[in-house]
Amino acid sequence: MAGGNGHEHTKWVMVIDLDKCNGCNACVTACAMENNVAFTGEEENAYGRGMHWLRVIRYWEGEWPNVRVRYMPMMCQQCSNAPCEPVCPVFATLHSEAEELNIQVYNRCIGTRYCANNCPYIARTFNWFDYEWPEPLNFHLNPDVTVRRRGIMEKCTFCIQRINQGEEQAAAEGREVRDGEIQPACAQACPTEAIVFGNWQDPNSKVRQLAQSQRGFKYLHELGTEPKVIYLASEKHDF
Amino acid sequence: MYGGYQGRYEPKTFVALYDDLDPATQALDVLREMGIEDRFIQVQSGVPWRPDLLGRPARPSAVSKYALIGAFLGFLSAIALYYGTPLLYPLYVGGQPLLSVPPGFIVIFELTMLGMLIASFLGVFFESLLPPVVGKRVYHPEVSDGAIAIFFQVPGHLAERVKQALSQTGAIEIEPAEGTFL
Amino acid sequence: MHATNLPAELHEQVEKLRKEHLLLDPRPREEMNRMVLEAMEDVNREYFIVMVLLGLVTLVALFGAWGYAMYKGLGVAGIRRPIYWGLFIVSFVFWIGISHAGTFVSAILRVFKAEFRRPFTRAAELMTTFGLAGAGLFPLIHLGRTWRFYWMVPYPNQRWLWPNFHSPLVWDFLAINTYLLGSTMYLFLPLIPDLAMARDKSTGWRKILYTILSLGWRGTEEEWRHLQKAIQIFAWAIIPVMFSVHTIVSWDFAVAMKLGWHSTIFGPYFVIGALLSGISAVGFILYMIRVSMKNMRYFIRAEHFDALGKLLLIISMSWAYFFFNEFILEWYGGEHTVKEILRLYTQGAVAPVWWTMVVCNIVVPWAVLWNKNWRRKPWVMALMGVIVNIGMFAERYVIVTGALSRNRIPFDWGWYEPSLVEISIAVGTFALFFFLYGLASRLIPLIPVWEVEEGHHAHELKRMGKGVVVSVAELE
Amino acid sequence: MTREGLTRRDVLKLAGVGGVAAAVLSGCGPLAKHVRRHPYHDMPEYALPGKSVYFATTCRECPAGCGLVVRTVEGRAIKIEGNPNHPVNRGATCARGQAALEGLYNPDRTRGPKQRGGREISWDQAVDAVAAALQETPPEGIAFLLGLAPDHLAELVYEITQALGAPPPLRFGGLAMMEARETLTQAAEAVFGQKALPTFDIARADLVISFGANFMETWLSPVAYAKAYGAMRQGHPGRRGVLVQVEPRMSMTASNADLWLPAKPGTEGLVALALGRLMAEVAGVEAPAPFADVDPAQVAEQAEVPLAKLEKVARYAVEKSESVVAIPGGVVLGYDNGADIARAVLALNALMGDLGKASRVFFTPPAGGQAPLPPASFQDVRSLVDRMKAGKVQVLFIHGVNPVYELPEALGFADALLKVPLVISFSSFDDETARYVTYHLPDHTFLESWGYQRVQVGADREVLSAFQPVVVPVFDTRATADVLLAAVQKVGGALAEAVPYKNEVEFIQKKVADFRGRNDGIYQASNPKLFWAFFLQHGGWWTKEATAEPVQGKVVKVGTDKARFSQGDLHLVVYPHPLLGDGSQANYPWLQETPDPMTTVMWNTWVEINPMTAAKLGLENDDVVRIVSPYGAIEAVVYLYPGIRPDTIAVPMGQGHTALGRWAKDRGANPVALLGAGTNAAGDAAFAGVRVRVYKTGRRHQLARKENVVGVYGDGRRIPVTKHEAEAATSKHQE
Repeated sequence: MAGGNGHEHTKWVMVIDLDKCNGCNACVTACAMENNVAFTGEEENAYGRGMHWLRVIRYWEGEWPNVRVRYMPMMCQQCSNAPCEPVCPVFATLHSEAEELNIQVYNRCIGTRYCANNCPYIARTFNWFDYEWPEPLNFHLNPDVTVRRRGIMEKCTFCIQRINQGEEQAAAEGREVRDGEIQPACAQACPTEAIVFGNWQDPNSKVRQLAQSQRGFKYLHELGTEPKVIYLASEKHDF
Repeated sequence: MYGGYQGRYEPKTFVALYDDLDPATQALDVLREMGIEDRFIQVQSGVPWRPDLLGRPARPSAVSKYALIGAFLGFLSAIALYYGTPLLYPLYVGGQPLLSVPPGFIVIFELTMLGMLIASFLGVFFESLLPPVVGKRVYHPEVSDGAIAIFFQVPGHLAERVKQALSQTGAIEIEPAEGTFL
Repeated sequence: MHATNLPAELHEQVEKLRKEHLLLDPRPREEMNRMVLEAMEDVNREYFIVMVLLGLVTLVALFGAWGYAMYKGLGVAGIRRPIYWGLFIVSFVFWIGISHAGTFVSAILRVFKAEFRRPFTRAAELMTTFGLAGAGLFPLIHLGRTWRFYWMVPYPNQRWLWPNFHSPLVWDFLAINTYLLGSTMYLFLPLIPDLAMARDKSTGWRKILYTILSLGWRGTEEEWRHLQKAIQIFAWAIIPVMFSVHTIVSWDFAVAMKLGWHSTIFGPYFVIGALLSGISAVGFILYMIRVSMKNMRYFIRAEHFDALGKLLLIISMSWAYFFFNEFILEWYGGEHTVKEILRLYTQGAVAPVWWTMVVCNIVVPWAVLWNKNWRRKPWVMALMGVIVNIGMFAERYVIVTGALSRNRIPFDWGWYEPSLVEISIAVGTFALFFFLYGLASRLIPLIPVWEVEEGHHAHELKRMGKGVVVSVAELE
Repeated sequence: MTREGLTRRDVLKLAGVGGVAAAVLSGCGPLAKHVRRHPYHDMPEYALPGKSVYFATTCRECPAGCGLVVRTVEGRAIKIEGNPNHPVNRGATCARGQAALEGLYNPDRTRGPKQRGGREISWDQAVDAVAAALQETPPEGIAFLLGLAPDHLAELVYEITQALGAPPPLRFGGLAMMEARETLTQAAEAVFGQKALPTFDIARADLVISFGANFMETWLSPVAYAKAYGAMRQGHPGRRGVLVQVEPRMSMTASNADLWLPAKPGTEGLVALALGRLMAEVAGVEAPAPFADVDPAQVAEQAEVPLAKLEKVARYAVEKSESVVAIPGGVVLGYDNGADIARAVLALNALMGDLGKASRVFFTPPAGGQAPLPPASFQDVRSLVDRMKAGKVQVLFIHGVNPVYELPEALGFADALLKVPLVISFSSFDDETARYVTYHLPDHTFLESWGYQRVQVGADREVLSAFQPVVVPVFDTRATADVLLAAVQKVGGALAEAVPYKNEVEFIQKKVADFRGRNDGIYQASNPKLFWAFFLQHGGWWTKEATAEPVQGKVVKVGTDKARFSQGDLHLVVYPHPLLGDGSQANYPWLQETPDPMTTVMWNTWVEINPMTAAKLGLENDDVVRIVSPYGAIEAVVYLYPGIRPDTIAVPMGQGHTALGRWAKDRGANPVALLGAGTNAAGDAAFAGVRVRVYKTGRRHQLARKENVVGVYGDGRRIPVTKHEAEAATSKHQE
């Protein structure tokens, strides 16, 4: 509970309002800039080897002229029952007890890519090569985020470095983490405020309130993965 | 048994070669008739002959015991690995319990089998005392060509008599042999 | 033991039977020894050239390409999002399948005392060992960071961090390990008497080698008794291990939350598939041995191909049964993504591979193997070995890469094409397999002479009425 | 808060004082006028190793003027975040803003002052050259071509040109061309009586009818509009604003619309009039003049949109909406009747007022009462080119714009450049224009710069948004303002007296000094130093309260000329790439790598063709086609785009660079080459009046897409991907 003794577990949850999301992809760039996600160039991307941790899925619906588009930002859903975790032979991806997140330990990863096959959200990317940031482009690399080398998996972390910093800051000031204080890069950048991030255990948090919505759903919830990303379905007014 | 005797009573080792099972069993009968106990006789052959076909005492092989012990050790190591190591560094994955039963069967099965197989394999060599580390053992290379070699130990003074009796049974060759039986 | 006291008028029948059956056509042990050793020591120019070529191909295509992939990163392979497993895993499953040949021939046929197995148990067991050697490489090759492969091994370390025993890959690791060690020991045990034979019959470096390898085997009653006991234990124990290995390999796929993989029938389906490819590969190898090595026409005869052909037909039918089960139940379920996967298999881009599988694994075997005359032709069986293995390779290709290219999110579908590096490594493993096999064929007696002789002793021709029949004594 | 109040106020309340805001306050480091690079053993007090320092500044990747907070660690800029208190973007950023660090640290930046031929020169020589140019050239022979940002430089240059007696600087660029700002300004003057860019408060509108305005991509102030869009959709419990978009090609903005009406190009104005008439009919009011002149049925037929849909929209507007906003913009203003269309659409807003709907149009009050130097129209640029061609321009200074790339070849800017004896570029990159220059004197990127931007649109109050350097300059670059001021001092005399600033910072401090006296700002300062510190710390100055008030327009006359198009088979829509904008950021690898929202294509130029048209032409995805207009030809890769009229194709602007850097060069095609140099009545480019022919080349090029072609066009369409959304409506998830 908020204002409690501070020993409660935090449970970080993201709410994405698909009715607000306009598909602009600012989150994609923000994520890449925060998390040192490598760019791979045209040929590699044409081959399906983009490193995007976050992608905005776009579907065309209908036929001319009643064409519609739907967007759905899709990233690691930080499943409570994550299918990627048990299949890793070396515990490179596992559940962190502190943050209740699905974490990827780059140093431990040996690159079996089993987790990626088992992820129903196709949220994981693999470092096919060593990617470069030609100097001085590497100056903007975030010192809080490991730069990954070839042969390992990576994925959205809910910007765990920000969560940790925010929690440390709050602890140092002897207070609870305030709602909205910790934001992953995507939520922070989102121009339409479609992405909201917060602590589920805080009953007054914005995510908790938004999740009450009738529009709320979890993607592929029937698989029992218990994702920590809650989508709010988009509405359409039919003319 | 022969410890007190000197010189001509000293035991001597011979080998008699046969090319077929029947004369060989006959020869074994002869040896027994002449008072040579089974433990002073060793048969070597290029194919395995069942003891009852040879007329030799049948003893069960201890390899099965090795197998059982090995299986048990494999089982224990599986338990240790599957139910022990997660406790050393508890890491939770996929919402699964730290210690669960069904996947344990897989680990237990594999390691039990592995223990059993390795132990049986090693059992063969421990039980047969192979490879020979010290001493020379009796052997005749004709065994590789399908001969049945009967090695026997007789007190020196009886050697000639036994050789004579065996030559009646159709031995291809009877000659002195060197080395221990083991 | 051979026929005695048969009247002269049956001579023709007897001759016919002798010509047909190895075990009714005894030759002195000495001569068989000589024949086997002669085949083994026959290192001629052709052999040398072939081996050098195979060695070079292994070195360049397999290890060279592997080194390149390690140096550059796995991007040199054709895999891409979302098809994270490609030809490496396909080859892995394929070679695991091949490795089922030896155990099946040597263990199951031994347990059931199928006498025709005798001359080629070793040839098949060698396939197991070398098949596993090839298969074992792929989990390493396919790692993004091969140099960290040992993190999958449960070994004590200062952080007390052990492998994740929940992971099918660790089960895999354990199962393959058990199977590789088990089948290698199982290869070695019956080999000891033959190594002793070689020790007694050879000179020079071979003598030294076999002296070491035969571990002082003499053929005493004790030794035989322990050896036979151990072989018996192995023959029984390795069968469940064999089933477990391919079952667990199938679980790599079946436990995944991946449509097209998540199938309860995958265990037995994969085991049968492995037997199908393994048994058919035995036919191919026996043909190769028969035509390329001296004196082997005596040991490996039409009867063996005939027997293998029958086995193959049965297994092909079983495979078809499982295949049909797997397909129709998924199709009937009507889940959208699964239907897309099946559409991809049967009509989509994967269709050529899928139909190759159907033709090679069902149509061709059924069309050919019912015919005894064809079954008895070694080259036909060799060809069947190639065809069925193409079919089985195609099956694994379809399952691994086809299923991965369709998922629940159509936005992220994909398509896989193997890259040159992957193909090179896959081809390189074939070279490795044949290289190792070629090497082994000249280093260890390929025919278990003592087992053949035992078979000779066990078989007898008996007059019954107007004819001659075979009677088999139980010697084991 | 009153119903009439402006939405951003509640957004501010929601945003609260977040963590970033706290960080801003700690970012009071550079009180010194110039940042210095410190060795690690002698770090300034604020730069603790391992500790982040945040600096507030303003984004200059487009002229909107969004406030940024840049996280720096040990003297390196690490991450760009939105300034949560900034009235324009309220903490949000677009992809272009996010990627700005890749401009700062771009390895292909111009690393120092250069002469033609690439020979390096010293800054002293550079200043001498500029001084000589200012001194020795007759004033009417001096021309400045500036971009839309930054405003402080434009104002400084304006003072210099005034002192010299030279023509005032022209502000223009590719984005300005696509936005047709002059058209909109003139129409606003006619309808609302204010000669400025109107802001449409969509956040609290119940119905937004956008005529071509791609307001969530690049148009005027995209982040502010996106923020408002989010609020419009779900910002007010129980009320969900509805968006209708009228344009031939479904832009990203249109893709979010509840209804997309692909009207025939050039008829959008008629559609607006028809809608007005229908609304009046529904409301039972007699439609005023321009609306009464059209027959909706006839318009529907002409525009090829279903009349029933128009009627439904009209009914929704009248019966279900308390406020309706109609926005003209984007491609719709690019026809040669664009000025009429703008008037028609704005008149629709005025009509709404007559129908009793609340107005949602306001004008951002200019900061300090001083409007920024307005952008030039295309017409103005054309006359500059004519003067250059005629040899009347002896010295041309270019800053913040890359005309050789951004302007249509038909305009002949490159040829005209050759006629100018002395061209000085201040570009940070070796861009296309830099090849033609005599001197290339690279400016800092904005993250190394001082300055300010007067927010012109998108904010509900006066905003003077501040730039400050967040890191020391990476290369041997110098602020253009400093170069000009140094030259001015070198020239001395009357000029130096008229422009008496020692350097850029002093100029800015003088300019912002007046705001210290204001007591409606977010902070008060007792002395100039403190004010300057607050100014930088907050990322600018703005008023505490929103001061913009909704304005009521009046229905004006609207011409009904038909749009004229060039010869060709297919209409061509050229639009700024939602990520690369006008192409000035094409060398930022992550902007190239970020998938285009609509097509998910990265790293190349595609041409959007309706699948039906493609089938007719025998084209498939990934075919390379040659697009030929009367003015030029390009080659681009086919993308089968369901959301475009079959008689129209569209190509994004932004690629096709022949310079600029390793990631931009020789990539894709620049569709500006296809455009003519014609203008509409307001003097803006008639860039949408082009028709083209498309030829198959027989070659193929695989586009880098994030999507899977089979999945989204082929088999995947059979999978009901939205079934979970449907389910969600009935079964509520439980935690």
